[in-house]
Amino acid sequence: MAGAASALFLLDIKGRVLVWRDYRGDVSSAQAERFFTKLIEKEGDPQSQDPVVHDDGVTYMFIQHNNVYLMAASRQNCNAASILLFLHRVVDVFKHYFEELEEESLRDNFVVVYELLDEIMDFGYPQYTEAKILSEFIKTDAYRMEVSQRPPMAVTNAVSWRSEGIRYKKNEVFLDVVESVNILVNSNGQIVRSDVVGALKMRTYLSGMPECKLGLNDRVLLEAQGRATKGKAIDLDDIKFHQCVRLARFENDRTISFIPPDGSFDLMTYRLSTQVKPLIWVEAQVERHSRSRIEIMVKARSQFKERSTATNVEIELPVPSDSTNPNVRTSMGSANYAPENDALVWKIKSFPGGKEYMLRAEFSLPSITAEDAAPERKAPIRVKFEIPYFTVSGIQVRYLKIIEKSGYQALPWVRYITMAGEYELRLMS
Amino acid sequence: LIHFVLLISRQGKVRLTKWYSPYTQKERTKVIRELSGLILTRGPKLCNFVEWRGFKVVYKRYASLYFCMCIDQEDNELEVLEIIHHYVEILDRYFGSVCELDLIFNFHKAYYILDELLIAGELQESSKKTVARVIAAQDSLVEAAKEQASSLSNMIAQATK
Amino acid sequence: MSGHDSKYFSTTKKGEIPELKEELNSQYKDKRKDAVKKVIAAMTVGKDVSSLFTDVVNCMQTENLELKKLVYLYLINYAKSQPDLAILAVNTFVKDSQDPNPLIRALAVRTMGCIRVDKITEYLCDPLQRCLKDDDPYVRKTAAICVAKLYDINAELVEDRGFLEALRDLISDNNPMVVANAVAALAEIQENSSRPIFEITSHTLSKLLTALNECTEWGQVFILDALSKYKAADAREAENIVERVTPRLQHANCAVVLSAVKMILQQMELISSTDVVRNLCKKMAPPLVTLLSAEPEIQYVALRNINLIVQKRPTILAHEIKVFFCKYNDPIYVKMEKLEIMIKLASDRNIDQVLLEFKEYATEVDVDFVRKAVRAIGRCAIKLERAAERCISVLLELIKIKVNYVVQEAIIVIKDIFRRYPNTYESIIATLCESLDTLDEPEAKASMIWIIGEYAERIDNADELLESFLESFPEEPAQVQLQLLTATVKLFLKKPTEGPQQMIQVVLNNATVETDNPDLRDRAYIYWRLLSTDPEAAKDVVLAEKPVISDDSNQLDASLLDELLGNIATLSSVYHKPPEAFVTRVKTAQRTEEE
Amino acid sequence: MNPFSSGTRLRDMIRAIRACKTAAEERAVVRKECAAIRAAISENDQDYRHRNIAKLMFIHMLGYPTHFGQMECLKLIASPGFPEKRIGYLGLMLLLDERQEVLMLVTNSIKQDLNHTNQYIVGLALCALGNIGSAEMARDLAPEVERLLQFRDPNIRKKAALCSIRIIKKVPDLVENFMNPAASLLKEKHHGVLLTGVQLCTDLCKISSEALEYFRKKCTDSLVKVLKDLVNSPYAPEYDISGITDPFLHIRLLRFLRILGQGDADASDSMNDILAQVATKTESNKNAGNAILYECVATIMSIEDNGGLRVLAINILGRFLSNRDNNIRYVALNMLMRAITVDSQAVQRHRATILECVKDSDASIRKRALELVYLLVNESNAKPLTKELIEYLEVSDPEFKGDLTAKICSIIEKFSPEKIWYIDNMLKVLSEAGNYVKDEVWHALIVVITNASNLHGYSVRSLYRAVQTTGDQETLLRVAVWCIGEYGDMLINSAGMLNIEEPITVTESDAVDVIETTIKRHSSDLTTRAMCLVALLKLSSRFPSCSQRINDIIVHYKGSLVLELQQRAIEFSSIVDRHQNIRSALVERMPVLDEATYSGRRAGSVSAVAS
Repeated sequence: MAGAASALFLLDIKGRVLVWRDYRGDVSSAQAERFFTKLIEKEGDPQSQDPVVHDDGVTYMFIQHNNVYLMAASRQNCNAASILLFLHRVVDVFKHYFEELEEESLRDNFVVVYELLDEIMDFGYPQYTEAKILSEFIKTDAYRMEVSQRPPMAVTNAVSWRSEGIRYKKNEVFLDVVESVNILVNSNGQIVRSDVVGALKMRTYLSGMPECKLGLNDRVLLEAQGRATKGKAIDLDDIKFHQCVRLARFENDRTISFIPPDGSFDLMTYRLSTQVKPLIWVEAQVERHSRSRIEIMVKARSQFKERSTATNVEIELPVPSDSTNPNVRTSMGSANYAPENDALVWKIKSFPGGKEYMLRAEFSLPSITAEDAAPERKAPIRVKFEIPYFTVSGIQVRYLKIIEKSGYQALPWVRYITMAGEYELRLMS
Repeated sequence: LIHFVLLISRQGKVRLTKWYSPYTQKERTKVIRELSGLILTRGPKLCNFVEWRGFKVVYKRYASLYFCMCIDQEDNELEVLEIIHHYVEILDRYFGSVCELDLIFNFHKAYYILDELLIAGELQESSKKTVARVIAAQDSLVEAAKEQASSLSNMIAQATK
Repeated sequence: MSGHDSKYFSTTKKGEIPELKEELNSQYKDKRKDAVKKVIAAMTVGKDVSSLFTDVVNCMQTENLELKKLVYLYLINYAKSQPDLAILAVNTFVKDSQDPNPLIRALAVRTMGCIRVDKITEYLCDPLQRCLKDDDPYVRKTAAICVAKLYDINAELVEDRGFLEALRDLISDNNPMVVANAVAALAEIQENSSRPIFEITSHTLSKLLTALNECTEWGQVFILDALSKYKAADAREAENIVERVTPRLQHANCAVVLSAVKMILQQMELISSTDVVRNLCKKMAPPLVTLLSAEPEIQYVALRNINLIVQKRPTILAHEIKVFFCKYNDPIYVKMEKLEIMIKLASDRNIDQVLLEFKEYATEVDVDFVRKAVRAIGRCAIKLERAAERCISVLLELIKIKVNYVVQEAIIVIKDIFRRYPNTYESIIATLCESLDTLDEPEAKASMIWIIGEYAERIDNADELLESFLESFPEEPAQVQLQLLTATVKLFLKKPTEGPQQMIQVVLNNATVETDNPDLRDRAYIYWRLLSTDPEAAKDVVLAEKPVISDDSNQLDASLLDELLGNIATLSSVYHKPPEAFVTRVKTAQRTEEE
Repeated sequence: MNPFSSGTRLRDMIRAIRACKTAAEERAVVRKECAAIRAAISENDQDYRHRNIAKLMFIHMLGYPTHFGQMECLKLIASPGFPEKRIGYLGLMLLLDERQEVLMLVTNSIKQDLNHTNQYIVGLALCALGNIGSAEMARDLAPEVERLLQFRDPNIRKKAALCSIRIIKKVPDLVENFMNPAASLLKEKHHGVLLTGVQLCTDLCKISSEALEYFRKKCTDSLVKVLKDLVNSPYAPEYDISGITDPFLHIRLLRFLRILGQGDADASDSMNDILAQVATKTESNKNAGNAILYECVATIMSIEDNGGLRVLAINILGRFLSNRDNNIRYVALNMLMRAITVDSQAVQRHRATILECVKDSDASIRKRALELVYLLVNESNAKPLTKELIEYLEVSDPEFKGDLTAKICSIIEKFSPEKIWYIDNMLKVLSEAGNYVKDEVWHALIVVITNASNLHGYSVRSLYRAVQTTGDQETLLRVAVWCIGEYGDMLINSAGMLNIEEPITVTESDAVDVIETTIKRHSSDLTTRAMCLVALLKLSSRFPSCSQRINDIIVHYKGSLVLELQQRAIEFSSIVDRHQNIRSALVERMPVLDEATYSGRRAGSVSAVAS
């Protein structure tokens, strides 16, 4: 199933080519036009179209970022997963270079863009997408003078994500354990789906080529080591590691060992599909009085221990798109009509465990309805919050050892936080 | 009969739409999308006509703007080109070397002028001067009303001091 | 860090080309560089700057790497249109390929490989040979890919000059990136050749599996994709391979994960131990589920693949149906695929919850999604006998809302439910008949007509109902005409009274001499002859007992499924079509053109 | 003030919208602005009403809903001042159209404004009525408009004239009331009034034959004079366009004359001179002149025959066709289509040029040229033209293939000199672009094959060969499947071999193979598969030795989810299995659909559609 991309196109929001690179000589720039006509020919906005489109022997794979489409065209049976993911990585690379990837930044830097396109893909095969290392030998105008005339070792090394010779005065590692709670509650109040996605986000400021080893209260590991696991150990459903982690080693003895990249990266992500009690529960009653008025009554309850406190709680309640004159009362926090989201947003700065707050709102509606208006989408209530010093899973970092041949001491800093991910409660219809 | 007039920028943004035949909101959006796709992608040396759904769309590009008019099969395409140019010249005279920004920020004026040029999808006036004159007359009516209003509010302000 | 190249887009003066020509020949380096940038800018916006070929090539001999890259870029674009002039660049290319700086050596071969002009290609061989043995791995990895480029332009040359051997040698290179690119190049060449070129032996297999641990994420994908073709000798070898591949399931790169899944599934075919298989299935489930947290585009590819995987190994995700429930903000293309998988994973255990979800979706606003949700309910009814009744009651509830397209979609699935469970749910026919006038979609119409014909004996006014369609017979689409024909024949056989007799005359006449559709005519004549030769036989033939339709209607056939599973992660698995169905060989087309 | 009312100026809102980078950002800004406007509306905020409507107009242009602002337009129209009315009417025309019920509420305001003392307010009302008036409004307000046709200011008279056009189109029975006042407009000197007056009269004539008679009698001569005066008028800077005085008026007069002259020899005769003058004297180096020439040619082609004028017209078109300007070439092709009914020989002379235009890089020209080529085909040139078009089919781009295929098929059907040519060429099209071929075309092909009893064997063998090389054109497969089913025996025993044929050996099982591959092919559609089942049934009788194998294939579909396939499989398998005694009787050669009656009927239905 060998197969490669034929060309990479960067298009503006109207489908015009900003920059393109032909890798195999079997497509032309007219292809971009065909792609876009194909895209808009179907009803609806391009964002709702399949990201893989076939037309007349050419497959188009695309993603959108800001006002730019990144599109790869291929005439072969190429690896779609790899190419699409590659497009997302290209976004990361450009963001690293230009801070923001958008039409203007591409136009302003087209020379570098061409250079990068030449380096990250060859003959349609993804080659190298580590932005940090790339910027050691491909630089924008401002830094042109310092350009290295040789490919950094890292490009072809086994450790392709870290250069040699990094020096810090103070060697530090920051480790944030961030858990997002995803939940979907049906209109009958039943929890349809819930899971927790965690990430260990690292920022490393370490000299040389440090060897790191991370210990977690992972039940499988602890049991393997014959330790007592009562209460404290956790089961992680699926763990994904940054490419720096030695996977074979982990498979063998559950040791997480790695040479970290410099700066920030996600060391690992994991998922927990055990059902969790919704940390913040919201109930809403909506009453429509003909076509003139709508009334909403909402109860929000925190369902975690009193010693924790949720901060920056935001409850987004859907309202009709042509609502007018909100009249809102709340027992806590403040609520604002956010027409940009067709919602009423109720914000509570600090929401301690075991509390319940109320909101009542009334809107009026215009008497004339839109002609051939589509029925309104049934948006769910959406909730955002953060609970510091708390994880749903109970994951703990037992140790983070850092060994470098120069023998320096490095300080690890660990923080825990839980936040709402896709937290949706369907409204009663 | 001109069924509609569209002004689309090279970026595909709509700058003016005037419908002389009934189209629902949904149809209008669809028409605009289809035609932008059809017209904006045409090369510079091709003819200024595209056939579309049994109609003809005559378009002409002025700098960043495409002026499009949809007409019946048997209408005179070359004349419509002339009507477009007629409109453009009046706009140019009104704004003083018109540019896209004029039409964005004073889109209502572009409509007023169009309304002095076309009614019911038919040409109303072949003299640029006449159009300019009636527009100027109406503009000054608006100015006069404004002045009156402000002097009135001044008087009220004075009285309530 | 933003630069200021944008100013070049604003120059649209008429005398641009001569002006550029002058600047390109300027004695000042900076001016020349700026001019080349302007040329590239013009090229980028689609202007034809091929007339500046000689002037641009003259700037090629430079120490400045950036300028060199720009000139190379220009060459890639225009060499084909100026093949005679392209030769001017050859000397510099050859020189650059021996430059002390590895970046420049690699750049030279990489670019030469992209210039599809015979004269350049001839001169590529020597530098390429050198670069394949270069000390610097960066040059070697570039050279490896370049062999594939050369093969695409001139396969014979590659074979004659021994590049294939050189490429095979690179599989044992000590640098993982070189190995990965060599694998990619060999795999591509193999794809386009009928001779065995890249045969994976157990020896190379082992070497490549080792390289997996060290190469970049993209390289891992090349290697896994190439190895998934490998047929293990026996179960033990298969298990060994799987063991070395499973750690990849933990990789953060979704493409690596999918390619690893592909490889594991391929090897599982050979593994007989049910324990091992069960264990592997258990191992694959969590990474597959995690793919649904990726970017929506990746989710889409993952879902299309999961659709295949659950057809082959339904147990893998049997307990994970909830992760396929649609989120409010999922793009429509993700929702549609999730629905498909929900049907496949629906079981007696989870059907109640699944039905609640489908019902929720069926009242959404997106028409296509709603239709699919309604159809999904019906398909679950067909699939799960014990849940059929619940599914049908949900369908009836939806019919009562009287949204036109929901009703039509429901009728389409209900006719399948009737065929799946004969003599069970026919009591709802009366409800369906109420919507008769609102049907305007051919498939729904055809379904309703079929229902009337099939159950003519239970519907008192079946003849009236069918008769209402007859007048428009000539205008109906073929699908509806064919069903009307069959339904009328059935009605006549069941109730051979005067009314149906007249109707059958009208229909047969319409379907034989009043139409030019050969298929409809064949069908009508066969009925006609049947009815006139042997009415008893006609009954036996037309009203024959139906086998119950199977519940795996949306399953692919086994051979296709296996082929697609071998193509996991590729476009073929996204389209659910074998590669030859959408890959057209452009190269062959070009060759015939030249002949 | 409402806390949600942002109170931004129109300018600021436009700036904010323009600053948005993505559609989502823009949507957010617009929604916020709309919420603020809704708030202002519900507070009945009068000071900002006109500003809000201006904003909503801009928002509406971007495609967002603005229904909640419709009533505000009505309020503005009802207010006394000119500035409010001006923006109110503009909003009305932009945010509403004739189908909305809300529009009825404005009828009274318009009526008052049509009687207003300020002529500019009268003008606004006329404009609104003319642009979006419904039938009901037209009927209610027709007397006002009719009266305004005689208003003192020409500015109002011309507006009233165009407004009348809408009225009579919406309510044709009002034509009578407008005939007299319209006729008097033709005597005006003011260009605007004359221009619109001519237009109104033209439309009256199009709607009512009575009006046509009336104007033909009363006005033909005077109009000829008006045109003559215009053509010979001295330089008039106000109306001059590239050296021509008021080309718009020229064109409208020519168009009106066309209608008056059509079908009336006397009227035609009286305009001959002036048409000849226009055709010969008009400058053709600028677009305005060409527009007039083009219109003039159209008029010459339509009115009653005058040989000399026609030659003049055809010559103009010939010049147009060789023009380098694509616009001129386009209109030439367009007009040649109309000329062909008048003088087909003259058009034939340009055949080579027209055929080149079919391959033009401009899709519009291609399409026009193809239509024209289609009209040019006759018995004598059908063969080479078809050959050329089929060759072009291979290289044409996919968008054009549909049209091109349809036209080629139509030519083949219409002009085939002999059946074998028809079949050969159809097979070429089917092999090349079978996926673009419409149902009636392949249906017709089968009708032709069945009617050519001496070519049955030849056809089935050609088709068999064709599917061996191109297996992915759906309609080719269908025709092949049908013919193999029907004439399978002739495929095997080489019956009816023509001497131009290469011998071919096909076994019974080869023939069944074709059907089996097709029915199992992943991309085959329902119709093709269903046809395969019938073909199999036929073959089971024609090739008894394959009967078992065939039944095995058929049985597979007995559980098919596809209704049609299941029903067929059940029936056919039962026939093959249990009713062999009647099988051959059921599938003997199908009665042939009589070609003559069939094609006659088809032509009838086609012309019914066309008219």
